[in-house]
Amino acid sequence: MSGAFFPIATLSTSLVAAAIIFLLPEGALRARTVLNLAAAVLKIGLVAWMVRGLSQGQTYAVEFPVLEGLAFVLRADALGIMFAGLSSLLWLFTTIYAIGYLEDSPNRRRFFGFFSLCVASTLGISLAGNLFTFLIFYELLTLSTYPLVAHRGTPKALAAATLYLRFTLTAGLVLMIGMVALHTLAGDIRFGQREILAEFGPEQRGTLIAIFWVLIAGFGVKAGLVPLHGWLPRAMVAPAPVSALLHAVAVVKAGAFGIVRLVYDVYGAELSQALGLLTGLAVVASVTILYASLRALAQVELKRRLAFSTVSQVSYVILGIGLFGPLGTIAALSHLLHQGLMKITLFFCAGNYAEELGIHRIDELDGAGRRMPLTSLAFSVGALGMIGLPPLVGFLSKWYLGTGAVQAGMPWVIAVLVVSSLLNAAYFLPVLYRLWFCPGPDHGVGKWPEERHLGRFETSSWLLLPALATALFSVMAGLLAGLPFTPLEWATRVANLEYLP
Amino acid sequence: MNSAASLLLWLALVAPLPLGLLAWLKPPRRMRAVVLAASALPLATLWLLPRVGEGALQGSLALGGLSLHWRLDALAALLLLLTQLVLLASAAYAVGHRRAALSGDVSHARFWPLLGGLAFALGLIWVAADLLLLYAGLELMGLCAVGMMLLPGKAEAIRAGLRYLIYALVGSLAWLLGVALLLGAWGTLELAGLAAVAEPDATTRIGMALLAGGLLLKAAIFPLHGWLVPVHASAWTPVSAVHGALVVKASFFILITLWRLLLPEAITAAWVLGMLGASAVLWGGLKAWRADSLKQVVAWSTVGQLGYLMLLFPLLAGTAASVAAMAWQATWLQLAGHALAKAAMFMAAGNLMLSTGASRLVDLAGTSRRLPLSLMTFGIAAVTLMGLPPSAGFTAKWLLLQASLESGQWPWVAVLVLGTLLTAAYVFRVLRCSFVEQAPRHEFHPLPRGMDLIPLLLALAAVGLGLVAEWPLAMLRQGGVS
Amino acid sequence: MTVSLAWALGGLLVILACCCLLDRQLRRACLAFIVFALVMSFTWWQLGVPWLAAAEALLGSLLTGAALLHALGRAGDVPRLPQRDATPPRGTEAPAHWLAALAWLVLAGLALAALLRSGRLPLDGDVELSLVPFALLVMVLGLWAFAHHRHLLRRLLAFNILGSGVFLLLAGLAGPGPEVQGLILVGLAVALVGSVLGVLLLRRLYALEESVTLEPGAGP
Amino acid sequence: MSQEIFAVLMIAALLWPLVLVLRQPLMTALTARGEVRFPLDSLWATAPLPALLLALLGADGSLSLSAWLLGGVWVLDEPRRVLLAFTALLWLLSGWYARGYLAGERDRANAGNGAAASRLARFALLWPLTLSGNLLLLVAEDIASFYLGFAVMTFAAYGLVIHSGTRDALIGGRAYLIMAVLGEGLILGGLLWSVGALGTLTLSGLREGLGNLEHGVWIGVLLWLGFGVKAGVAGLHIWLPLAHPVAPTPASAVLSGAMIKAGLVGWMATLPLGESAASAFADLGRAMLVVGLVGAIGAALLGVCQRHPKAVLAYSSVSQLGMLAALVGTGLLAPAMWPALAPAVVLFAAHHGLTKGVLFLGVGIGEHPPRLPAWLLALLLTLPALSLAGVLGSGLATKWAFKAALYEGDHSALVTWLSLAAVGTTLLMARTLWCQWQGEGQARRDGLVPLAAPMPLAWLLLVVSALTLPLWLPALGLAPAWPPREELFGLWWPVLLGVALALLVGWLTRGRPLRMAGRRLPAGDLWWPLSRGLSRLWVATGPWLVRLAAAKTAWVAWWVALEEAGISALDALGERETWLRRHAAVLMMLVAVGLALALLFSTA
Repeated sequence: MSGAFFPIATLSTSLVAAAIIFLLPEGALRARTVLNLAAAVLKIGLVAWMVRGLSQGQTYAVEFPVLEGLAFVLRADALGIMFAGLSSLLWLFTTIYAIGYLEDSPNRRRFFGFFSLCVASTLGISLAGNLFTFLIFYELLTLSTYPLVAHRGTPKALAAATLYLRFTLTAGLVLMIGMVALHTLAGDIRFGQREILAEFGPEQRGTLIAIFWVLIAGFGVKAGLVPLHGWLPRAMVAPAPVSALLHAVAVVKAGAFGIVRLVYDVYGAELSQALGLLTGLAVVASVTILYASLRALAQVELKRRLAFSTVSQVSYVILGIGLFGPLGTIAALSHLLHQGLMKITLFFCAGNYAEELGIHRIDELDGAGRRMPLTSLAFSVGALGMIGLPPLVGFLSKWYLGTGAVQAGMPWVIAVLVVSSLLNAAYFLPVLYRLWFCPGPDHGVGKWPEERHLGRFETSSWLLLPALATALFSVMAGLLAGLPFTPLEWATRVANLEYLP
Repeated sequence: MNSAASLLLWLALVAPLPLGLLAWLKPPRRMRAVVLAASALPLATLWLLPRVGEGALQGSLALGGLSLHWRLDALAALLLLLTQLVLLASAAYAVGHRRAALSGDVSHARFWPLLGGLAFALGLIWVAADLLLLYAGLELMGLCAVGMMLLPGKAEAIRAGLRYLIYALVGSLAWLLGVALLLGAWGTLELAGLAAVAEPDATTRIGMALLAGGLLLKAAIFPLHGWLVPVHASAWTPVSAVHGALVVKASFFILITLWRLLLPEAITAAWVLGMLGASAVLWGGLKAWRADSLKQVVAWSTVGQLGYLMLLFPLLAGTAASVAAMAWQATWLQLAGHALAKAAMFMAAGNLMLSTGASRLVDLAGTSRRLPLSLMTFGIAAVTLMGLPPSAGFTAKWLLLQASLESGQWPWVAVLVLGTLLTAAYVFRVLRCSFVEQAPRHEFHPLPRGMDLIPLLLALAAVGLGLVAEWPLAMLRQGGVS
Repeated sequence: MTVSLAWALGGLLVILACCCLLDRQLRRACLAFIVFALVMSFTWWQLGVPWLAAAEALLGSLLTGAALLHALGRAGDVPRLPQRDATPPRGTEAPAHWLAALAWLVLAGLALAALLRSGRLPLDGDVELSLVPFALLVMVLGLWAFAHHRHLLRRLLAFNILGSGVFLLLAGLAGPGPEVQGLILVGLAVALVGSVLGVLLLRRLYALEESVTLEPGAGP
Repeated sequence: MSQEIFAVLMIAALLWPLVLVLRQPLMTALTARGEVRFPLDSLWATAPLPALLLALLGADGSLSLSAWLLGGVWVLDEPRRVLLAFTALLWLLSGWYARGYLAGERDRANAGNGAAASRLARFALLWPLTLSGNLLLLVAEDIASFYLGFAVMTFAAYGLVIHSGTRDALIGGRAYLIMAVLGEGLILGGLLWSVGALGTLTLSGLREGLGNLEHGVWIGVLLWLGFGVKAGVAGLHIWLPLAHPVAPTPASAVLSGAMIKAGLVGWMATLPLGESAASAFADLGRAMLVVGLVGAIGAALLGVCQRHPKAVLAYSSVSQLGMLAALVGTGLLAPAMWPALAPAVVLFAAHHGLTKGVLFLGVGIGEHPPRLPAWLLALLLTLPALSLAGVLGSGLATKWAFKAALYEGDHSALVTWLSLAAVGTTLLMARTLWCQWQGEGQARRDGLVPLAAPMPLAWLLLVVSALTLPLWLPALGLAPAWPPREELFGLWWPVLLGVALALLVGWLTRGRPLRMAGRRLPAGDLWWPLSRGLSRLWVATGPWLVRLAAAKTAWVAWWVALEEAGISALDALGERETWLRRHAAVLMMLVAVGLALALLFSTA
């Protein structure tokens, strides 16, 4: 009973929350806030329960047939629950943040409704047990994020949302074609049934390779692989919590997670390696990492720089997948979470600057460290983590990537990592310099673009606390990486499942 | 047992006629009344459904020297259920619609008998196993539909209705000509008998071609769709909903039934039909994308969506049994999903237009804040049309894609992709307009709650159907592709 | 009925159809149609289906004719339709209409030829069979006129002629059995309802917009 | 000593500075608004005390923390103890010194200067943070902790370098940061590569395995250069003379005394010194040797042309580190010698650390002379200089230590070269003292208020501890030997030669041409042509970038135009709908005919 109960309950927490939010009137502020937070906390509880159960060897799965030979499968496996844990945890923070961020702005019912839907889809993605179910939630994610990106209703926001749709819907179709082709070839493959494709003979290799790249093209749009990343920087017009969600938890991650599922749970790392797919992935990821870092260097808007940084960072995950061997896998999986923690921190902070001081451009940040020390501290933690400095989680990812590259016989990847680190430093350190060392309005130089005093502290505590919490998480997850249930430990557990019989 | 089931079936089929007449005399004022009165019909069909699973229910009616054959198999029963549900929803909606939009318009009462006639005609078409019965049903349906379309009485409505009328009539004659050839050649009107004796010789082929011409005209398949969009422009919302959801599909149903009986191996012609469908998808999508009034968008979308159904022809002709089975299921799923979604969409669009008092897309600005429910309904319905998961449209598209890939008929993959993209383009054009914030404030008229609820339920049903598709499809498979 | 009578009736029907369809004087055309319907009724009688003959006389000739004449009449307080079709003639499109009609004719002819060659038709159906070519002609004339004319009344006439052609063909091919009678009866009823509805709408349209065609721009 | 006490000491040593870091904002938050608190209180100055205690009291041992990063292993052994001891001592006394040095800032802050107050707060925050990084890298045995310590120290020290916020400070800071980031990148590359290949997580595992790795020598090169940035390897040293003069004097002291030793520690921790390594490493050793000597001698030549005493001292650091690099290179070249050489290198590091610290602090003392007799002050300033030159005290012991080792290993040529470098050192020292003397004279003429308490006291203590290093170092396990009497001349002649040269040059020029040279050879030497070249390159690529951006814009615009044209074409196509509508009847006929044709001719 409980095997089926938990996945469904986890999924429906946010679905039900979304439905109720849509039914509540716009003015029901308190009820909505309570509902949002209660659902988020409940979801964390459910996921935590499943984590506990999983480590004790229980299974959580539910399925029913949708078509002949095709089922809707929800299953909590170690990999899925890892992603679910990330999204439910970050959902809580983002919800808190969004409540503060959208104070006194219109259309909050719509926002939070789709927000919940978005999280429901992310959870569905993480718990999906086969490609078909994955696709269902993947597309649902596209749909539920559209209103969030278009939320402001300005021409710019609408244009960005349209561009977003063009990319993602087309990608969804490509993905669907690939999945149907795979289904035609091999039937319904549950995640983890790697033996199905492994048993195909050499005459099917070409087809398998072609389908793989079609699927990668489909996932690559959301994962922001160059040259399919064009929507991402434009989507920055969305409100900050949406950007945080898009970049750290939901959309970009969904693409990366899809590739993880594809390689590890459908094709299997061995087969992918044998077909020569992993090297291709690593090359694509490397190009993306370097290109996006260079582009980030040229941005003058804070959020756009962060967006290109996301493009670059998410490809670390792909790079890790491309490195055959347990270390590369650990790197990929842990970075999936690490990047989420760091990037969400950065976006929270960027939102705080925009809300409290009206800062959007990097050159307006001069001296903001004095005015908003805690926010700036959190931002610094995120930025240094992105550069890959210990003890932040970014360092761990880089560590496993580098060592995994050597293990996979691709030491050139280390050069990519080093150059990427240097570029990261080149575009984040100047920001930090401006924050902490440049004299700004609080030193009597110039004026904040649009200063507001939102709270008792440097800004509203709804905005401040989530940023601090995620920053703290990204420090602790790095500093104490050896503890059980940290991202790294859990990733190692999953990688062992993949590579050990 | 069997006779009881037959009796119930015919009661359910005929019942709309007296109900419609009753409502004509005493127009209902509450949605509840309509729902209470008519919900017995789908319940009856639901009761019948498991009973047709094992074997079709069939029989004949003697009428003078004539014997008319009917047959209720799983497909017919499912279609009947679908028809009853959509009509029930439209009827309930119509009550609210009259209250909100047409208070004081006496001509509204005429809607009811026409609706009853339409319901009877559609039921007749689903269960007919006989060309004469089919003909009668087709004609009754056409006339009722025209009548309903004409109810608003504006000049544009009249012109469009006239066009619809004369083309429908001529289409029937083309169909009758084909029937004449078939009857002359094989001497029977009964479908089963025809299937037994008929061979695909020249007469059959030409007869089918003529018949298909007429039916394609009635089904508004590209390039014979010209009458469809103007008709919807001024029709009442519940009428549009019924028409877009059901009426056009009856002709398709007849065509595919006859085609499979008489010309199962005609690959080239099937491809021609498929190509027409593909053109319909593209043309309908294109026009819907470029349309600038809400109702036109929805109407054009019907043209496009009907094209998907036509892909069944090439996928059935000369393909492997598994492909044919997939395509078969996909088409009916698509039809059902589209029926529910299109009805919902017409209603949602009608609500939006009623509330804002405007019909152009640019006038939708601000609706996402003021009329979120209607817009949401529109969006959910659009999910099915776009074929995004987890809707019926998605599941159908999945099957269609799978069938196309498995049979190597690549062009349809491209059609599906382009069609989906175009659908997304026009749907999101509407949604985009609704998201615009800086626009002059409209007066927004409040609507009865039921008018929001009914399309929402329909749209959710269309979405949910995608997830529970296995239930009807298993029944279809049990009935066999035959 | 003898074959020669069938020939005579068939010829008469074709001529009447021509009169009805080619005349721009609408009243004359309507009268021609009434006569045409009467001849049809006579033909049914001759074929031994008196019920059908009566139905044709009642539905086809009397009621439909009355309806058509009503369109041109003065009843009610709506403006009266012009008595002459003044729509401009089709220019370059006319040959296309002819060609389409011809193709249709050839197609139907081919089907009939194939049918005859197969020898599956009842052998004693000479009379009915001899009506078939005329039925084809009438039908194609009706079809052509339907595609060609703009005036809605003339299109309604064309539709009725077309229908009669199809009925005749039906009877000619399959003999006047109960199925055929059923089909024709339904067809007659539909044609009547269609015509009545069409006429009423036409009058309404003319009253509202002074237009007698489907194209919004084109005047009477 | 029990394991628990060791663990407590170890953790306290690393944690206490961090606690002090956290204490700063807390105190600030607790201080009432308007009230100005001097953040460098005496508690603040105790930051390195636990580390010193650990070095003095801690027995050899290790502490493993499985939860820490990738598994932390912190070790205290003999070389580490020495390094830790002198590092902690230098930090302690420099910190104390800073309390006096920054008193001026305090006064300005008290007078309501917000900028000064925030500078002070920043200094108080970053000083212990840098210290904690420095300490961690010394005791770390696991690579992650080591890298963590290295990075924390490097990046936190940036704030110390640019403390004053002047233009020079910013340039120095920029040079420091750019080079540091480059170094971090190289180190990261080397570490990842080697760890991936060896699968080890500890430094000793790395050191032992590296020698036999297939591409080990390239990893070695990466690590050499990466740590070489910190250790001022010739060519990569350019940040040193730029950053040291601009930093506050106590920061310069720890920077030059303790922090640049991190590079040396890195070499010693990662390169396969004393291991039977692949022959390629001998080439690497040769390269290190040559480059080290070039640095040792070249830096001396560049340094004597400097005018600012701290710049001269910075060059001296480069020169000294060059010698150390040469010694490490020798260790690679001749692994057998390393066991004998290693203590000498550690001793050298400790000696240089303390002595250079004293010299830097002395610069501050010279600028703000205390109430001491001039001769005493001069003597106290000269003694460390002589020590560094190797005449007496720790310098003499150090020099003898490695000379003895080198003679034993039959590397007398190297000894000659090192002696040449010692001549250079002497010249540098002479130049420093000269500059200081001039500066002090200037200060006395200006009549600056001499500073009291912490500064001179700390300096004096450091002078003593630096000079007596060989006396107290045995307490930590490293017992340097004094040279036998007959070797003294061999050790002194470079100094004598240097003094003679200095006097000669001084007499010949009386300062003028050197000033000219100083103008032509500014501190940071290569930095200026490099930065000019790079900025010229940037200016040159600017138009290309603009063109690239324009091309991209044009590309997007082309697509947009194409899309618009396409849409209007589609709209025009859509107009055909009227035609379709009008001819539906004919179309129906045609569709039927077409279908019939398709049906008739397909299978016929």
